[in-house]
Amino acid sequence: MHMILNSPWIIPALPLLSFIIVGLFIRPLSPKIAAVVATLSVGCSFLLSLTLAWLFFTGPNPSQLSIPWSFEWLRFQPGLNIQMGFLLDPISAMMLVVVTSVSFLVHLYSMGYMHDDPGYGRFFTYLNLFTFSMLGLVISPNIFQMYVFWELVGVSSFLLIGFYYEKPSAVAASKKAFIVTRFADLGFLVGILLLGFLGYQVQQKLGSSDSLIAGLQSLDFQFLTHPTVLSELSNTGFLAIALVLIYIGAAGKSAMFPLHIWLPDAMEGPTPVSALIHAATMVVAGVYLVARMFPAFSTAPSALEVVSWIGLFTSAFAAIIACTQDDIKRVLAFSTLSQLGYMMFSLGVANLEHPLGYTASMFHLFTHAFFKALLFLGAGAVIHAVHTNDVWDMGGLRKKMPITHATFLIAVLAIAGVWPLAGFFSKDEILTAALEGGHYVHFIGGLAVAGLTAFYMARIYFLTFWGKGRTKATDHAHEAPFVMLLPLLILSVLSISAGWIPFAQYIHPLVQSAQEHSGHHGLNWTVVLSGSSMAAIGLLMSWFLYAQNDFNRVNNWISNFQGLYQVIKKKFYFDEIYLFITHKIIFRLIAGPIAWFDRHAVDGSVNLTGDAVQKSSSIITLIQTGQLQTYGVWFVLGTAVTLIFFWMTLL
Amino acid sequence: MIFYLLTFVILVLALATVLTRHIFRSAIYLMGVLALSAGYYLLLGAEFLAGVQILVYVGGIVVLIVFAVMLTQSQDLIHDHPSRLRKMLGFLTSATFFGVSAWALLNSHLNKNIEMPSDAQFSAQIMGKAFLSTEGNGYILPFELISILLLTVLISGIVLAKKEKV
Amino acid sequence: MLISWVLVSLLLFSLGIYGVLTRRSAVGLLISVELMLNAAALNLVVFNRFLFASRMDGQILTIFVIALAAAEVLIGMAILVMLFRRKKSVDVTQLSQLKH
Amino acid sequence: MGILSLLIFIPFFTAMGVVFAPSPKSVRWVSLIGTGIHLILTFFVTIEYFNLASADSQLAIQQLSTKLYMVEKFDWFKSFGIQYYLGVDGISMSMVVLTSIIIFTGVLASWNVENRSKEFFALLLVLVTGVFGVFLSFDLFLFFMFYEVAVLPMYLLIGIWGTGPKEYSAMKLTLMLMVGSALLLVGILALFHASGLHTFDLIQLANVKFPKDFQNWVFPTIFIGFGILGALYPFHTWSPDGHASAPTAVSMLHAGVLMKLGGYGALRIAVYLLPEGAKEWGLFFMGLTTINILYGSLGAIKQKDLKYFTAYSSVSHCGMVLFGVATLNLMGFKGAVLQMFSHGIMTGLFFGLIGMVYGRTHTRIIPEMGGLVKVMPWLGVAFYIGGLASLGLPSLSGFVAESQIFMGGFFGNQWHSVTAMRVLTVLSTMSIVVTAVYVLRGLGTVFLGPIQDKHHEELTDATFTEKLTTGILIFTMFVVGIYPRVLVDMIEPAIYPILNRLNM
Amino acid sequence: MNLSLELMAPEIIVLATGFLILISDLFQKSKNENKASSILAIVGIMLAACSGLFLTDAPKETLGGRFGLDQLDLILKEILLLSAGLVIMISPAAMKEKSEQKITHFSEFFTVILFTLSGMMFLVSSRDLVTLYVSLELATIPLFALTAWTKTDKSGEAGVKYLIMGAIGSAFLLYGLGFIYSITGDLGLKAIQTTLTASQLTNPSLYLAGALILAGVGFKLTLFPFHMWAPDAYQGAPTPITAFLSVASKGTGLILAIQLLLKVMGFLLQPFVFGIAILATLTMTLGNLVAVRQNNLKRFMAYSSISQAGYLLMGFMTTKPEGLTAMVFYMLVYALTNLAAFGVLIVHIHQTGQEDITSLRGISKANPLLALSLMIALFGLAGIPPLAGFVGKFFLFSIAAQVGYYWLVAVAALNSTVSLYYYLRLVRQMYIEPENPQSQKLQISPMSILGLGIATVGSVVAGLIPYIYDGILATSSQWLQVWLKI
Repeated sequence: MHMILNSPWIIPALPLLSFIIVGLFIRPLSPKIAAVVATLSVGCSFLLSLTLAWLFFTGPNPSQLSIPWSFEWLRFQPGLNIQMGFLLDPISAMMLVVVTSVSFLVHLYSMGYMHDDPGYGRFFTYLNLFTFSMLGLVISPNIFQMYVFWELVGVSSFLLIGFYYEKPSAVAASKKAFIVTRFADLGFLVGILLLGFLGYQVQQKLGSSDSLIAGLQSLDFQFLTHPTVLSELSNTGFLAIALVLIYIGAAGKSAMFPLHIWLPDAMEGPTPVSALIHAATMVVAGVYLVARMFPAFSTAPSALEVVSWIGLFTSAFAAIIACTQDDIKRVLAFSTLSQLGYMMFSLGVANLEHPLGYTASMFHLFTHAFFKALLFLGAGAVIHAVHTNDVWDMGGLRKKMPITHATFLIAVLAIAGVWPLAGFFSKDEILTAALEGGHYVHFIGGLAVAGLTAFYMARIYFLTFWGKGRTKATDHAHEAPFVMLLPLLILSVLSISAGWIPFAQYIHPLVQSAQEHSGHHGLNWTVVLSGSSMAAIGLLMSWFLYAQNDFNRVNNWISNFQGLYQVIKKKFYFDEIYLFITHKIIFRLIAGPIAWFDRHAVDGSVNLTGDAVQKSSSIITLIQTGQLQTYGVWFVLGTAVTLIFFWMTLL
Repeated sequence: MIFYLLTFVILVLALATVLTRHIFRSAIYLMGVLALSAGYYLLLGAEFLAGVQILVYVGGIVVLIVFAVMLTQSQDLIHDHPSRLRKMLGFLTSATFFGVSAWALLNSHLNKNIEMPSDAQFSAQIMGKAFLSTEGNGYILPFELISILLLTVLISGIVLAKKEKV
Repeated sequence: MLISWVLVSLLLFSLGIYGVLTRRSAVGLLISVELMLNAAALNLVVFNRFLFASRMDGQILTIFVIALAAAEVLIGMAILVMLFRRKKSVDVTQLSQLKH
Repeated sequence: MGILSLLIFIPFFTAMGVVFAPSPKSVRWVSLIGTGIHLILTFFVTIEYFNLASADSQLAIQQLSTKLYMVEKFDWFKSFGIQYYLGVDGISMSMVVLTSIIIFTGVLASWNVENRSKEFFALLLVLVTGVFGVFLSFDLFLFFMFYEVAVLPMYLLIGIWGTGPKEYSAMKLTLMLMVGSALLLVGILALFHASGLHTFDLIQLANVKFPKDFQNWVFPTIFIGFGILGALYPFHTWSPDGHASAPTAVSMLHAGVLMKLGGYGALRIAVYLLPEGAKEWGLFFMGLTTINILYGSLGAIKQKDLKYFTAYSSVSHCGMVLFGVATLNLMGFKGAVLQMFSHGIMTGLFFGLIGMVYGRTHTRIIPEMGGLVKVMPWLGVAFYIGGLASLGLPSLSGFVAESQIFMGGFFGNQWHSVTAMRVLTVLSTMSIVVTAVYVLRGLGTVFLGPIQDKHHEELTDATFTEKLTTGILIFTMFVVGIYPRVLVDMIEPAIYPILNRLNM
Repeated sequence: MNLSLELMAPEIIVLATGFLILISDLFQKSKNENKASSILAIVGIMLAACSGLFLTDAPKETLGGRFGLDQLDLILKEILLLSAGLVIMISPAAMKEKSEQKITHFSEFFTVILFTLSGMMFLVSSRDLVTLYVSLELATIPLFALTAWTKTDKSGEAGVKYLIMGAIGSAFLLYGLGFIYSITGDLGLKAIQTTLTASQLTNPSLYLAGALILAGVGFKLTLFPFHMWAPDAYQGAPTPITAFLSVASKGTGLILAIQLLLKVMGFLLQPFVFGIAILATLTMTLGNLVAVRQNNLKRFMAYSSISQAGYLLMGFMTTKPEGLTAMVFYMLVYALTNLAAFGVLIVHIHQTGQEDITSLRGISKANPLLALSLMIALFGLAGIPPLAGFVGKFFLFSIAAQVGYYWLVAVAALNSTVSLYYYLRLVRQMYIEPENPQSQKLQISPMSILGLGIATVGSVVAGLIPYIYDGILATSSQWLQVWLKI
């Protein structure tokens, strides 16, 4: 059993192997076998990571960070070598389990969902590539390797979003996703460069004195989260800037406020993709990065402030927009946005003294992965049935699709934060962290968002499953096939039970000093009461507006806030602003003139020299008049001038 | 004294050769100039040279030129008066050349009022010996070369000037 | 005095140049060239007489110059005659078919 | 005839073989076999090099003068101090491998050149002989001789087999490169005469400490001389026109390999022999190349023609090479050589693919094409891999090189103001976003979306030779991307002497 | 009285061949049969060249110090013999066809060429002003006649122009020599050199003499203000004579320059290096710039040879052996490359009758080998490796660098880039432009092929094998040791 402990690289290697084999050889032969092989490989790595996590958490030192395996990948400078390896610590074990499990379920689900799609084999190869790169990202022992897999994850999401390459909108969405994340990665890269430089200088200074530091490279996480190093770094003054830059990378990937525009459009991809990538795994990479760098963030409180405020704003902003969206996947996308905001600001409110926020965020990440995946897969089943995304074309599917309805209801309750389900516990932890941390504004904001979440989730629930079928498609909707229902059932079980796992005991930032936390398990009753009441209000409100099947009440509400409603529906026109900036300003006002300048000015000057030679040669040829006597004049004058020149040099 | 007289006449004749409109007259004036320069040679004590000058230059070359003038007599060029620009340009160039060289010569080692030395062992047989002796300061080699040159010139002259049997 | 001889030969040389640069007829050109060569030869004899009376190198070179002048005139006349036969004129200013 | 001379003259003998080849069809096979043998030989030479070099890779760090292996040295113009001096170190080895791959794939890519194919292949092989000569020669005169041999066949290749305004661009290209070599000639002669020792041997010249003000004017002359070939900013205008009208294999070879001569020469001669001059001018050229990088990538966004699009992107990438050289530190140099290698492969792939697409759709205008991936999936995927490599996706060679260069630029050196270097580096890192924009925009319009032109429907996918060409190039990119130590171990020992000379 | 005439063996053989041809012409039955006389001429030249090889021991003088021979003179003579031989080999191609450009009177033609050649060789070994001047005239005057040989309007005009300018040139040279004589008194070159080194340099008449001599030399070497005659003479003359002018007459100009400027006034050059640099720049820039727009092939070659004279002049900037060697080596390389180019041009011009650049279109299709050798020659002239032109130019430019004139090296390099432009214009006509339909196969006699082959192979090989350069360097350093004691 301990084989997996000292050669854990098998977990990411399996999806890679199957990606290569399936992609190059099996896919052209038969898509069916390709799907099976792909799913099996992810399944095995899921089991392996489960056993690894089990062994790790029940092992001798459950919170001890270790790098069981690594090899030297790229040498920058003697003190700056990049090791490609496997880092094992509580959050990476947890993430391994989350990624492989959701990925395995999505593989299963998409066997059914993508059944009659021409690109069936191709879809599974992309999924495998994504799983490999996500696993690579999770286990990376240094920030550079994380950047490497960060980009690979970006590319696989680009490929998956643009899966239906026939549709121009899908192509545009994938391009937008990649470019926005690429822009964020620019910040990330500059952050890495700055951090590398600072780290290198500190390593040179401290390397002689402390043997542990001497062994580390300046981009390793162990180095960057080492307390003495951090104190050294913080008084260079650049640490905050570096961390903010890195946070830009995280914000891009987790679609925080300014860089969120790509996530709603990413819904162009097939639904299992949205479930896997834009709910459970990729978007949380940003949170994972901040968590990984948490000790550094906590030594630079200003960076932490940035994280918390952007997190809060995004969650509120997304929740408001979610209430007005009609497309079921867009609603879920915005709900993911707001939940991510939750995780971010819970990290933001925490620091090394009372790390509850850190644990709460990881806990919420864990639970959110399951019920959000469930929501997406449920929505997928519904779309599969009625072949439309628009909520207003659905309705009354309760009777037609009972299991989907049941699982969807569990997920809605979970996300709304109703007591027994996972969402309640993790959201509650976050709110207590905010309250106890003294961040009252965050606490109140969190509460409001909880209410809004309950409202819009219930809204789409009632609109899809309650009331009468509004279009004839809903009449002959039928239950999804079993291969799609099985993952739904598993996920619903997980959504229920995930809450009960004693998270606090295992996940806390100060890995080295594993002093036992006081039984933090007890719930803070004020938070419980306020959270549940907000959830209840939200549910009742949407029941009141949307369940009775007559929507005039809603319409007259909308009519008197007509202007505001439209603005929110149009997502505050951010997409248009970005389009304006890129097309009008960058393309027309910068790239155009440069291309013109190059063709005319720089090229022109080269042609100018050519014409100058031609012009001067046509002038000089004229002195050859053909008249013999002119030659004579040139001859004699030449001698005279030479004589004068000789004489000049003489004097 | 004779020198000044001779110089005056030569310069007048030279100017005439250069300025006359009729080619034929200019040939005659040239003959005058060459003859008088033979006089110069006599003045300088180079009798043999004067003789050669008269014989070859005046006798041979000028006669040849006269023949050429006769042969190339053409109506449009009886009065050969060059364009004003050509004259101006010619004058300017030759004047600058003259001025610059004169200025150079006047400052040079020649301008130290060197009188004509009295004795000068010029004699024909030294000249003759110089032409044919092989060692010492004999000039047998140029002598042979001149003969080859004249032969080549004759051959090519004939080839060029003979009438093509069309 | 030596300088006056030298100046005379220089003047003759310059007149020859003027002749070459202004004459329109090719024969006139040849005449002026003869003038220049004669001036140069004179120059040599003058130096021989005034500066190096003991030897006769200058005069020997002058004789060769005379012979060379003869050769040159011969070739010149041959070409001019050939040209005249074809173009019926020896006007140098017309001879500008080869230019630029 | 040592092994290195063999490396240089195999293409030449193949060219001779091609001239006397019986039928036009066999011409392709002769040149393929020739370049194939060359590829295998290069492979063995690399293995041999690794055995030799691994022994003293540790002490390379303190070395002052470049350690050469498999040296061939005998006098040529003894009275003038010129020798036939060949040797190989890490940098030249990597470049020889690159050139060998590119010429092999170049011959494969020009498989269906019918018009005067004998002369075409002969000239191509002569050009490559010049390039190999440059990479392997360590005598300045020999270097300069092979450098000009490499430049001249371009005129005929573009002039006769090109498309569009071929005479104009062929003439412009040749003249601008010749102006570059004119500057180079001045530099080399200045070095030779100012060194005092009567030799052109690069290694000995390096020991001479040239006076400071002498270096201050010779360094820019040589750097700009090489920069003109390496598409330095104001002198890059020949590259878009030249590549647009050159036939596929020629632009593959030219952009892939010839432009690397510029970077290689700048590093090997300008920086190695004139360290003081490098310190004096380093920051200026770094600024210039930053413009080069941003200008090239921004210029590529609006390009309509695929070849101009790639030409501008290679202007930007070659700017990165020179940027790396101008940073004057270990990572900058290593990144420059890595970028030379990776960009060589990348542009080779790009131009090869453009040739194949052009062969099918007979148009290179981007808006006119659409949805081609449906019809030619292999070419589409290969194009995308090339595009992703050019925007620096990890696991592909582009990223490894760019990260080294940016890290080098960011770490700076002790002669220039570090903040200025850092600002310039950040500006050039922006190019990864702009590159992403134009690559995805261009490839998206050409390959994805619905098929625009209905008779693009029945176009065929890649033939076997095309698959082989793209396959080899993509495989190399992945190898370098996934396991960069293959190249880094080869290059690093060769960089240290140049660096130590700077610190001396 | 041991008249060691064997020193003059090469010259004597050449003269003898000349007479032989003249006599053999009497027994010639058909007038247009040139085979016999050309073969005779070539055999004669080959004999002269071989005889020269046996005279390779220490430098000697004879005929009372009028005729001297040392290693360098021998090399120069071999170069002259080589160029004249190649011209004679190639010229029969210009004698067969029908156009009025046809060269008649072949035996006289060859005789005159051989006599001129002997004049040039005598100039090389002349050791006093009289022999120098007479052999110079022997080398120049027949060329006036040769230029007007085909008796058309154009060649007549060219002949007249060349004659008059030649006459003025020789008059100026004579006048200059007169003033040298006035300073030194003795006509022997050795004596002149010793007295000049002794006499103080600030004597203006010396500078007048220098300017006048430079005019004479400049005329022969087609330097800037004195080059005006060259384009017209080259264009008017029949093509073999243009070749002869551009190679042999330029060689004679160089020899004259070496004799007068280097041997006699070598030590004087030091203050005038800047003047020489300016003159070289003017000559090459003029030659290159004007050639850019030339459309007539012969006039094009005229300007190209003027620019080459500009490069040659750079050799005079130093009195170290490298300078002289670079010049002599470049003269050899230039002769070979130029004759390779002219070989093809002679055949093309005289068989198609057109001299325009565009007439070259399609030549690469009709006769690939000829086109290839013309291309190699043009690249050689432009100085492209691996041809000898590149090596020659490199050594010349290194002289300028040695003296510290880096700006001149840059100017010369840029000039050779401009020259590459107009050479490529020709290559473009041959290879890139669409072929004109009536470009027919040019027949070329085996002897011309041999001549062309030697020239082309020579222009490639001369650059690669090092012994030529090293040999010349050894001889010139020894020569400088003898004459200028450096």
